[in-house]
Amino acid sequence: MTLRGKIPFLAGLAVALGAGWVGFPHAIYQSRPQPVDFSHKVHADKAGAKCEDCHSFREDGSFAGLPTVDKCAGCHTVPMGTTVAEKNFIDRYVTPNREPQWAAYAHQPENVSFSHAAHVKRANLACETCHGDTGTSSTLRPYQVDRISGYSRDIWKIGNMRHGMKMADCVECHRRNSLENSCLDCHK
Amino acid sequence: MLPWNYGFQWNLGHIIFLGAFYCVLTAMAVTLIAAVRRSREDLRKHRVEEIGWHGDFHDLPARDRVCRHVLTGEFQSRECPHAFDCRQCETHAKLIQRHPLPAPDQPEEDLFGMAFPLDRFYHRGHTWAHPEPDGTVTVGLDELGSRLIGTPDAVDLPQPGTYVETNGTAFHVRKRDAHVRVLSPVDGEVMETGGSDSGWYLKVRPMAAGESAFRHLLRGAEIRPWLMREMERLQLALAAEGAVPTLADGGEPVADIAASYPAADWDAVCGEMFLEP
Amino acid sequence: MTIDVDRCNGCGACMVACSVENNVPPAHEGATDRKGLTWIRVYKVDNGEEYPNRRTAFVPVMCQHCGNETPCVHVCPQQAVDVDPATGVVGEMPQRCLGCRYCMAACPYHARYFNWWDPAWPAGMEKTLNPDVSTRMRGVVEKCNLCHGRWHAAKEQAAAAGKPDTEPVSYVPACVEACPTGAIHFGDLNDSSSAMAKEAAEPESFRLLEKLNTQPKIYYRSKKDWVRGIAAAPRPGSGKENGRG
Amino acid sequence: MKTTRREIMMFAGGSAVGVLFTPAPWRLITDTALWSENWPGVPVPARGEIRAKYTNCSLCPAGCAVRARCVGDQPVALAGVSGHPLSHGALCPFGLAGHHLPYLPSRVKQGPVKEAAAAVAEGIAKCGPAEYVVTLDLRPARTASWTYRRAMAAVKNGRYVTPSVDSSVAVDLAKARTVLSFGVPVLDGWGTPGNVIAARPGFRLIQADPVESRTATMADQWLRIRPGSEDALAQGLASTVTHAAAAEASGLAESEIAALAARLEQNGPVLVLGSSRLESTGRTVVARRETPVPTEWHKAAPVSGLASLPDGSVRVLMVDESAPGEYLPWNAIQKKLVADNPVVVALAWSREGYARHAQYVLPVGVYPEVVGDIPPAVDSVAATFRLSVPLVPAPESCVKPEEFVAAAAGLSIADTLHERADAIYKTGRGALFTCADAKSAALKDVSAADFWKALNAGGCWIDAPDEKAPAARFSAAAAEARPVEESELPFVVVLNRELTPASPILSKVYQESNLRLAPNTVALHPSCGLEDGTQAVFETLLGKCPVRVTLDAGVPAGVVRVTASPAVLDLCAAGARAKVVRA
Amino acid sequence: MARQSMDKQFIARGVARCSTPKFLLWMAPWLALLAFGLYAAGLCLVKGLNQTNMDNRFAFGLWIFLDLTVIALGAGAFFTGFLLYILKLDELRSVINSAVVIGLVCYSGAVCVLAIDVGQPLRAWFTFWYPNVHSMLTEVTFCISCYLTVLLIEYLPIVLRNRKLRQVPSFLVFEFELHKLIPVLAGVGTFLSFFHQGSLGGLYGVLRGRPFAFREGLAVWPSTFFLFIISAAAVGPSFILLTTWLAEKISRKRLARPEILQLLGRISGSLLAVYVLAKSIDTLIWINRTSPETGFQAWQYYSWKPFGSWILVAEIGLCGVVPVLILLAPKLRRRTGWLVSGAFLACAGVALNRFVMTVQTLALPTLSFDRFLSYTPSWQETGTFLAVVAYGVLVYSFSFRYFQLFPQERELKTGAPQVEEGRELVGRY
Repeated sequence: MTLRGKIPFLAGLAVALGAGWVGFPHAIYQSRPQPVDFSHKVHADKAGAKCEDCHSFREDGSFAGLPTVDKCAGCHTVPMGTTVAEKNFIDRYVTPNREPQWAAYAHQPENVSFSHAAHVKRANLACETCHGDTGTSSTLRPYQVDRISGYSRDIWKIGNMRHGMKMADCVECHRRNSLENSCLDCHK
Repeated sequence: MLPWNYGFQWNLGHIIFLGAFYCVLTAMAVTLIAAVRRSREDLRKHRVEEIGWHGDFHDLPARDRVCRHVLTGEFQSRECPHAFDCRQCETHAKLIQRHPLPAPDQPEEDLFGMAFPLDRFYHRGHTWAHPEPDGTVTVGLDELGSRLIGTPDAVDLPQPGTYVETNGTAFHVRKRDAHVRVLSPVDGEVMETGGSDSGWYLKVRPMAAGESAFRHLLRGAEIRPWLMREMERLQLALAAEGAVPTLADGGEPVADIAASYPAADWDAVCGEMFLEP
Repeated sequence: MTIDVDRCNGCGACMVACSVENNVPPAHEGATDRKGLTWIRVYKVDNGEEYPNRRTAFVPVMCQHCGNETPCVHVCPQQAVDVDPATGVVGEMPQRCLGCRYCMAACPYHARYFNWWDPAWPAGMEKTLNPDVSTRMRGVVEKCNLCHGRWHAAKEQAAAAGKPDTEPVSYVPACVEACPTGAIHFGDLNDSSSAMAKEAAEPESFRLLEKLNTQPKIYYRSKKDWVRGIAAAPRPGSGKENGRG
Repeated sequence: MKTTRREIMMFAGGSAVGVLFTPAPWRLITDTALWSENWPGVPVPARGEIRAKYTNCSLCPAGCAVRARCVGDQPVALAGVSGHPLSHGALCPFGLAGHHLPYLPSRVKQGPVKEAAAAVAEGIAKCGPAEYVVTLDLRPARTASWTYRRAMAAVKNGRYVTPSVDSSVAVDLAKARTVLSFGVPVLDGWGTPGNVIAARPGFRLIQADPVESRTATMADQWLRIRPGSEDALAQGLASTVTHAAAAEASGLAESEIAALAARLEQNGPVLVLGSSRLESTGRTVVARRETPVPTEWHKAAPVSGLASLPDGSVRVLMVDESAPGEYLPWNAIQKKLVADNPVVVALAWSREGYARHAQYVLPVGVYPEVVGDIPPAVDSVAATFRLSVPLVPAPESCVKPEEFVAAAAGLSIADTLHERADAIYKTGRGALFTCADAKSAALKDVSAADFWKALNAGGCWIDAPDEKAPAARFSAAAAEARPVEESELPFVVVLNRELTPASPILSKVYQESNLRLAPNTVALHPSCGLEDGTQAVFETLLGKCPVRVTLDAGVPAGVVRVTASPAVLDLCAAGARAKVVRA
Repeated sequence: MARQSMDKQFIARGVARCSTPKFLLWMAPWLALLAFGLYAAGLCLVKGLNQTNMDNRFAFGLWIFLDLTVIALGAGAFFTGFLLYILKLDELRSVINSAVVIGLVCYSGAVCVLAIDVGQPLRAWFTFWYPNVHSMLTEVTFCISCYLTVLLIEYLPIVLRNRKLRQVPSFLVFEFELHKLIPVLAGVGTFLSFFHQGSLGGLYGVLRGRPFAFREGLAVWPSTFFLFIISAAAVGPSFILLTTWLAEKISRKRLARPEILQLLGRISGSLLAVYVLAKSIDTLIWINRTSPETGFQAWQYYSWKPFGSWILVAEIGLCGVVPVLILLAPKLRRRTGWLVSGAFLACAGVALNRFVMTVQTLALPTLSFDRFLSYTPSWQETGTFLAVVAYGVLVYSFSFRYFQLFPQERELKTGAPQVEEGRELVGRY
């Protein structure tokens, strides 16, 4: 067939590819800004805070996850810096003691039983292994959630890291360390 | 399903099972792709007409596919293996050499009051080809053909300059509910077309000149037995339409047969007679 | 796990505790004993005699965690059921299940339950759900996993305490904890020195439908012969069953 | 230029091929499957820190100790407290799901508090000489009960009424070698389940029961007597009537009764439950010391039974249903009300009790929302004091019953529980059990403050054993006197005591299995002619209510076993006659 | 009028078909039934399977029975294809198209019902993505979906052969080329069908928890695996025979030579004979060894009414031996009445077998303290069932009207000559 005859076909091909690779990824995710423009970097540098200072374990070994506002109030009862963001944060949350509605990038699906203790304390994994460079980020990227499945974009891929937090990613590492027994090892 | 899927193990079970699965998928895919590629090939090689005719030919009931040498009684029963294209048929060549057809003694056959001039070659699809002195060939409907159509509701003739091919469509005729394609007896380029209710003709410059170009067509002594058989078929066809077989007793078919069988499914009848199932 | 049938007084505490622990919803109004969700179900069993010879007992039945050619594991088309080689627990993964119910047909103990309805709790009661177990949606099969939520918690505490993951963790399922008469015991059958293994080995211990050779890991115990008789095939029908559930 | 159909087809084909090489279709397939994981409407449990809290279950008089597993402050699971001296770590199915009660669909949430108070005040004001202001307390001997008695003492013609008059008689299972029970569900929620189970190996249980109750099933000996023949059998055994007569009445063999009598002779001490015709022996039934109260409380109205009130004399009736107890049938109460618009206030959290009859229904907190003490159970020889500690806050709209009654009587009360705790502390007697460490300490070794703190952490005070406790006996008042109804009704009613209303999760034992006899369900012998599961009407001389029929070979023909829900108790007492007809 | 002539151009030349309104009249009730069924199915999809009367004990019900049965009946497609293209049994060319359409209808219907039967259709693809190759159901899923594709491809030429479509050159040549390659697909189809028919039997044979269904066997396959294959192959031709006969009765036309139908009956009969023999042997082994070894005495299975031993007699005797005798006796076979009733019995027998395998297996108690239960499908289940039937009728009628399902039809219309050809046919067999 002549090239001329192929043109509509190729056009269709191009349109579809464009839509699928460029349009779709935008369409599928719904983007939500974080309540506060928090800079991990600043806290790490200035306050010299380590991850576990704020993202701490409880006595029973469970992981507390995101710190509550009273943790912030420890330092930020009055503005320490000059940024508007901080001032707003204090006015909006610290003073009225309201919890900011953080959206956790790495929030696993409900059926996953992920033990930070097992990974951090026992296996001595660095936070970056799964959470990427969040710890050194100077600003919070917007939280992107899949419109259909309702799961965070980080489950699929974190920032510029090779992998995300899909089951495949967990399994890959567990296989390498022959830690894979049954579904209920990690599912609840 | 795929080696990197969760739950996949490199064990015999998985390999055999999925191996078989992928083989099946491949087989299906290959079949489809092959079919597509071949058909594109056919389209490129303009084999549509040929394929169409082959299809029709295979759909013909066995008794309509008999070899021309059955008509002449040389065979008890033989099915034509070449879809009525004797040019490639060795058997035909041999037989012709063994006892060539006697030269026609009279100028034309008169069958059931229909004139079949013997100066021309007849196609099983009721067309004739008449080689002109100037090397062109005139193609037209034979008597029975034209009587079946009678006065047509519509005829569409090919544009001059287009090509017709043997056993391909020469032109289309519509009569009542019958849409008929008339088979061309020869291949060649259409020079001019013409005609009126009395009949239509195409002037064709044949691809190949000489006798061999007409080897596949009926001539001379073959006409009579062929036509006898054709009349039989016509009767059967009409009978199937519940029409009274008036010409069983050799009664002459009227000029416009269709007109005399208003009830008949003319489409079916013409289909039978023009070898288009 | 061993269950002392002679001690069970059929109060149903295990059934309630199990449902509370594993976020099993209360019955939909359309549910019956044939469409319900009871990971552990206590059957009232009698010896078929009339008073005064009539004897009755209560038999709690949950997933028997078959060891040999586990029927449900082998039939599941998409690996939603598996046996943990480490613990021997037959685990079921509702989020992988597509609800073909083939495993239910395969299970001789009727220990598998299908979510005929979406789970629903009275307004506010969803606050009382156990965070260690995910809720299941309509259209999937579920069953007793020997309280894997508690198992996870135990594992996490062990990890936090810096214990290596090689050593087994200890916990008790909700039914064991809840049984007021202490009829249900839980332990490691592989460890031949454990009280569990000893109990299982005793002559008064038996397993349901042992002849099917599914090798359940739930042992029942009774000193009464007729109770041990329930492990066998059912008594032939009287020939005039009404067939109602 | 104009686009041909062919071109459009080509375009479509091209895009179709193209799409397959983009993530779009595959992501959509995956996402829809993931979406089915958190299907809309499937709740997601809240996460949070796991804590343990302790309290005592106030659903029944047993008051078992409870360890609550809480996420944040919300209890998500309850369990017994192992090593507890009273409940021995046991918890019944109802107790295990107690934390669901605040969310019961049938719960009372709003009520006309002001109007009720006004109406009561008015009622008290225009209360005539022969008319009474009555507080009906379903569970006596609580601190709240003392408040009611003081309040009733404070108002003119005040009366304090409870279903069972003497709450000071205790049973000593440890002493008994034989327990003869007349239809008492000894192994099925009677007394303190944990305590009964602990004592079980020590005694031989003989259950005289018309139906194959759970207790009968587990008893060492089951005597299937005719319903209503408990007294006859008891008298036979006490040989106040001949064995022959007893046999005739109970349907047992005469020899059987003789043998039983002999066995009771030999295997003393014998504890007799469910009948006052037959003496228990060997101090198995003793008078329990009262849990101490502040002396100033003694200016309180006496405890009286409903029978002591003349008919048509109650002007104002306040019923405290906050703590479930024995239910008095409404028709018995109604008789006592004055003819011209009496004031009836039900302080209830469930619509299923007197709320159906009262003209004012005030919402109250339910376990585990409210603080209150639990009087010692019948099988606790020593006096005890333990609190049911709130695990979740009660709704704003709820009233505190004792405060309402006190206010109505113009009695000002402080923190009565604390007062009483101090009064107990003053005695210096007994020991304090703390749940967190499951340890007991002598009361004198603890400070008053710690004592109060421990009590509020589910701790329990147990009186010192009282060696001189006099042997006692149950008074006949225990609802045995049955209304004798002569009628054509075919079935004799046997009541099945279930705790109602209970958590919806009890559907596991009621609806999703036939383990227990559900409320609004009757059990009949398979020969009754009705089909299993048919909707029917349960009818007595007093009225009718809809029920579901289950067939149970353990129920003899001619007997209907029915769960004693308030609706049923309004219609009949045990031994009454009834009929069950298809709805 | 214009529409009608338009419609007529799609109908093959020389075959008489009823007028368009008449055709629509015939289709209308089936369409209505289909609509009703789709509504019922929709309820099951939207509200969930609580709409059915299945329960935890009767995890499988009417639908699975339906699937097993239609797939067995649809086996005619693969088996005829196998005989025609692989074993070169050329006479069957005159029913192959009809066979393909029947196969397509049965399989697509079954797959649709399966999609409704699973609790989470959205996850159906998990079976492909994370297959557990040890599960018979996996095998069934894979094979059925593949074979459905094969049938669709085989259906394509039948469609493209349509008189009007044929006028499009690319259709014409594609049909021509594809038709030449059909034998490959027939081969693949045979392979697939062989396995999934077997696996459908294996489905129950492997249930060691259900001694009533459990069977010993070769390697990984229980005996039911092979029994199902044979029975399906046996009943397939019978069903084609039945449908052809029905089509003849309804359209009041002669569609295939009686010799062809007799030939089908013959094939069916001989295979059924093999099946009945194998089945009897299997049953004996099961009664005397397999079942007792699991602690269940076989006779007790039949002590629960209504499943008396009559069911076994009916299955093997009435619907097994009897049709074999009918179909293998040339005299009876020549009488259409006998031929058809023989074929019908054969189909009924296999249907009964599938029923026993699904329903009775689940009804019988396994634990000594659970009860014998019965099950009656809800109207939603029945509706869905009927939808499949209606769907089948619609597709078949449509294909019958517009496509050449019976190449011999036109010849048979013109009465005369098929007689001697027929004779020679008979002569050859």
